Amino acid sequence: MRLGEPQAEACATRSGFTLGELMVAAAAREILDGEWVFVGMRLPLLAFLVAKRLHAPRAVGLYENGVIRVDPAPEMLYTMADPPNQRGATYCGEMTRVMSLLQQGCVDVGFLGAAEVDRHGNLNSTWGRRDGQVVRLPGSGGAGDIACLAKRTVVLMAHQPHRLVERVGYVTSPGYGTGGDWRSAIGLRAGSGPAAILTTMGVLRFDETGDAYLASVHPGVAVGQVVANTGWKLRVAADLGETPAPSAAELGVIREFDPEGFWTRQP
Amino acid sequence: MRLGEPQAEACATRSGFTLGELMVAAAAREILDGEWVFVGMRLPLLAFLVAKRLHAPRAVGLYENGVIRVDPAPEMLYTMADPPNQRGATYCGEMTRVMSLLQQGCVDVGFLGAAEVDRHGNLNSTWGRRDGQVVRLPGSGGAGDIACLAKRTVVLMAHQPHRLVERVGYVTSPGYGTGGDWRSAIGLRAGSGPAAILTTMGVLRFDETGDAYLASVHPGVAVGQVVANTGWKLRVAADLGETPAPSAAELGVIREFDPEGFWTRQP
Amino acid sequence: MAIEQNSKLLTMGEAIARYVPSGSSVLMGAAMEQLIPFAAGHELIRQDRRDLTLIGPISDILFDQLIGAGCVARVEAAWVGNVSAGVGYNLRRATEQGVPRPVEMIDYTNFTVALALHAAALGVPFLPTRSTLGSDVLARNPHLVEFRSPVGGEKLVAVEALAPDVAILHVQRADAQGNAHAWGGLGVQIDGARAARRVILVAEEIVEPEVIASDPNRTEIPGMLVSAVVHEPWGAHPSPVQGYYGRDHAFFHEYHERSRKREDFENWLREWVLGVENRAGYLERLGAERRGTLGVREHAWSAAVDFGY
Amino acid sequence: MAIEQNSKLLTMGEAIARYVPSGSSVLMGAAMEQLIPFAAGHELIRQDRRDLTLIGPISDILFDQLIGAGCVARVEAAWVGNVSAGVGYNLRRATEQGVPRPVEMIDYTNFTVALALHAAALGVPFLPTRSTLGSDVLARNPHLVEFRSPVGGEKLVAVEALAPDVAILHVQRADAQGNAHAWGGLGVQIDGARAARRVILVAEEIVEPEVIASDPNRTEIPGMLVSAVVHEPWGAHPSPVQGYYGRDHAFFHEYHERSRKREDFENWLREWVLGVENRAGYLERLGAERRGTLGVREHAWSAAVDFGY
Repeated sequence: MRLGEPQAEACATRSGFTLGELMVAAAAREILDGEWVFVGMRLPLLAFLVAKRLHAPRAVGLYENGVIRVDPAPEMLYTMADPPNQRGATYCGEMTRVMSLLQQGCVDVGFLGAAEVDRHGNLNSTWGRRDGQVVRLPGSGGAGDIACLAKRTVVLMAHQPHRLVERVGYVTSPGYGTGGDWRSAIGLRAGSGPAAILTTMGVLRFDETGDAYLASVHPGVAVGQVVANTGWKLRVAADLGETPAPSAAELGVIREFDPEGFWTRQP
Repeated sequence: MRLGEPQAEACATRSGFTLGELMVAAAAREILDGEWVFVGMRLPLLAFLVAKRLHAPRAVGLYENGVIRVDPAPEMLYTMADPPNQRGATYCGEMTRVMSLLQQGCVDVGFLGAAEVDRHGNLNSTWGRRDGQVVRLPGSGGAGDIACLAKRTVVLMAHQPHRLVERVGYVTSPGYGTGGDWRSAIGLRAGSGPAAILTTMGVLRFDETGDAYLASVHPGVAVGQVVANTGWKLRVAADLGETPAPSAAELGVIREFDPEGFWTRQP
Repeated sequence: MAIEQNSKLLTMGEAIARYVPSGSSVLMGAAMEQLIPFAAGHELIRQDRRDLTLIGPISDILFDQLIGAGCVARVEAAWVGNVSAGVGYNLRRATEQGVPRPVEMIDYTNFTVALALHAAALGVPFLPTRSTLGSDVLARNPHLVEFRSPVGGEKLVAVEALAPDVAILHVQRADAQGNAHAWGGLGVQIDGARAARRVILVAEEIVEPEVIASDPNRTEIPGMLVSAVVHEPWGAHPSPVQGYYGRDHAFFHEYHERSRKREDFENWLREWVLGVENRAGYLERLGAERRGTLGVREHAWSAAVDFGY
Repeated sequence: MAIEQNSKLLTMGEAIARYVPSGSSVLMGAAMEQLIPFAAGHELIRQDRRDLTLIGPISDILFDQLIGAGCVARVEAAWVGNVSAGVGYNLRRATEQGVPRPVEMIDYTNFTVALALHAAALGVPFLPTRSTLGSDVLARNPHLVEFRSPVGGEKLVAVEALAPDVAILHVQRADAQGNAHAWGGLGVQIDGARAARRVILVAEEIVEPEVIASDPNRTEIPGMLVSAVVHEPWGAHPSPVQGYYGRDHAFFHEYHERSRKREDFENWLREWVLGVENRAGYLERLGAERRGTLGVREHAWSAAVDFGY
């Protein structure tokens, strides 16, 4: 389980796609052909389907309940243990059999959500704080494992100033820690860590010190708006671009599998 | 694999049973009802069948290739992976699933063989020595695991002075080490260890210091003969008895499953 | 360890009464989002069990219900909430406000829960992992301890073995001795059966021993590990059981809405748990029509294998 | 890690030529006394591989043959011999007299071999055990290290992870991608497939992908881990393959007699390995009649399970 992801808002854009669809398409593009992917729940479930269909036909999906799929499930999934995800799977069985491939270092990319992320990509999905009160969140699920053990991770988040913070109050899923060579010093594999934070406003990436910067803004979003909604002084890439809109092909796959817009809140 | 057991000799006694049959019956009596038994190969395969049929109907057999049987195989077995031992089994699968029950401390009794045993019940089935030459033996198989992890073990051996030695040259399977509280000092469970050595001449048991003594002699065997064929000064129990001959019922089961006397060398 | 060859069949009420006293640590939801033993959880509530420790990777909404009913003193888990709908409101009330009672949280990740049970199943005091290094899960959970590997010297985390007093495991089919077949994603169910001191098995179907024995490679839960067998069709609803019924997504969303406020949850609990006598009563309330929409529409039988010789 | 969706089917000769160079460490006999990849071992001999490290719990007579053929520099195993007949004479000659060449023995127990592979499969540098404490197996094997548990402080043994260069695994059936079904006792085969850097799968039958996919809980070796698939019926003879053929006990006893003296073994090797071109030649020599006596006389099909919804 990797909840805490944005309930991607049903904000239809002028361009005929929803923000959720944009994020799914952006997530799909983070999957390269032939990669092993820890798929996770919600938007990434759809992103994996888009990638498999369009540009990564040889990608393999791994699900922590103990499922591996070369051929994706033929239907919309609400959870990874839904019967369509188990029938015709490449493997069904134990969590440990799947997690052990992750720990071996075989998994290229894993998707994560969280209630809070900080400038070094550390995630909190356990104990939050709102209006001075402690808030109990669902917890790690597999997120902490994926954050520690996958070659790279991609975070999906609603972009709000209380969620993108200078330093998370509790590290459920380590990113680049305090930056620099923190990951290898702490015992995690050198070269691993967050590759991107896909938010409802733009895409953040990381420099070589593990510090996040704004790499692209979504169509119709102003840079100042992103910076204002980030809880630390967010740097902006010199070559800042616009997040590419979902293509017709991407929208086609998304809408084929989620015609009701359950995950993308299609208006 | 727990080889190195005596190729029980085809010495028919005056009483109408072979030494092999006597040893199988004696081994069967070491199994109590309801116990979990690491069965091993050769004579114990038959001993388990005798026990199940006659006095331990609720015993469970565990086989290190990854098989568990509540109902014993319906046919004679040459190895634990013979098809009759896998069909209709309670469980078939991984060695680790079976060995983990052993390591949990669930297995009451395991049968072992070896090329050499010493007065503290330590076994050697790896590197022997004969006539001043090093002899390579097959190795531990699962014997070392069973010796370390079962609640108690029963050893089957040919009784020869070069096989029952003061101190084995290589400890493949630990017994009581150097005696006393050696097992718990070395990290093995207190109270575990060898219960008996069933030889071709008699039955040795252990006192509270882990030192072997002669508890019974087989029919027709003289005490002096046993002592003379033991490589250390063997103590004899004050209440030394005669190993009970196999009953008609025991012989019936043995001969039903091994009509050719493959394991018991029936004449 | 003795086995009992008489039937182990009990009603759910009998099994819970006999094997799950107040104060027990209980593994449930071991197979993740499918095979969740909701019927057993509801019986724990009806029998008013207190001070339970709940163990599991995730539990979907079952743990939230038990917490809301006041049965729980401690949770040792990776995730508690509502998988398809979001947070668990009873968890929040218990941890943030102590309503209906405070609950201690010992946070794991999915993999470290799995390894804690795997350690107990293997019979060792701990297992090593690289997961949780650098996290506050490691810093705050006393059962996760950083150490140096005796081989190679690298930093690792020791996950302490976790042996629940009882594992309550839902499976598709079993015989009366508890020899069980389960399929689909199994999460930590197999290690859970081996780690726990006792196993209560809940089965959709009770079949002849020959059916189970025809495929010993699928008998990952052998009856020798099982104390009680409960025949409880639809006992995992609203979670899915591959080959038997699908996930009742709407039920999870209804629960989400109806647990947001304490008073609404109390009504929900009366309606679905306290106000019915047993699972039969629950199913009657659920109705045949709703069950019909969840049933198998297209069978997909596995190819047989030959154990002949 | 990329997967290849084209067929992975190769002949045994191609698979050995491509994936098992001299000097490799090779896991074989992972399923204990059944499913032993004799056909692959014989091809290693014919292709004159040298300086191999053989890894396995036991191997029945396969390791003895490879040692006698001079292919082996090192054995990391728990047991080498002839399960139903006794010692391995080639092992004795190699270790006692250096004939045909010296072989280094790194002795394990069955469980510590299993844990070494399990550690590699889990992706950790070691796993703890209580086994081998107090033994000379522990004292002399550099991959077994005594240490104090970071949890509780008790004495334990660290079993170092062992990742073979290649695992050669015999199974009952697979598809052309290497998705495999195996049944019966599987020893360390599943962890072996996950521990090894490469897997060569040898299958009695190649079936349509739909047959394998109909039962994903039996697909413990998924094709993504497999480099080559070899279709080799009777490739495990004289060891048994549940549902396909029984154990040829006499063959093991004949080998025992014919390997007692070096010269007799050389004749045996010429007759059964060097003097035949491939497995087809071996089977021709074995004869249809002998195979007939080993075939399945009574089928015993597993009960199906339903993956439908």
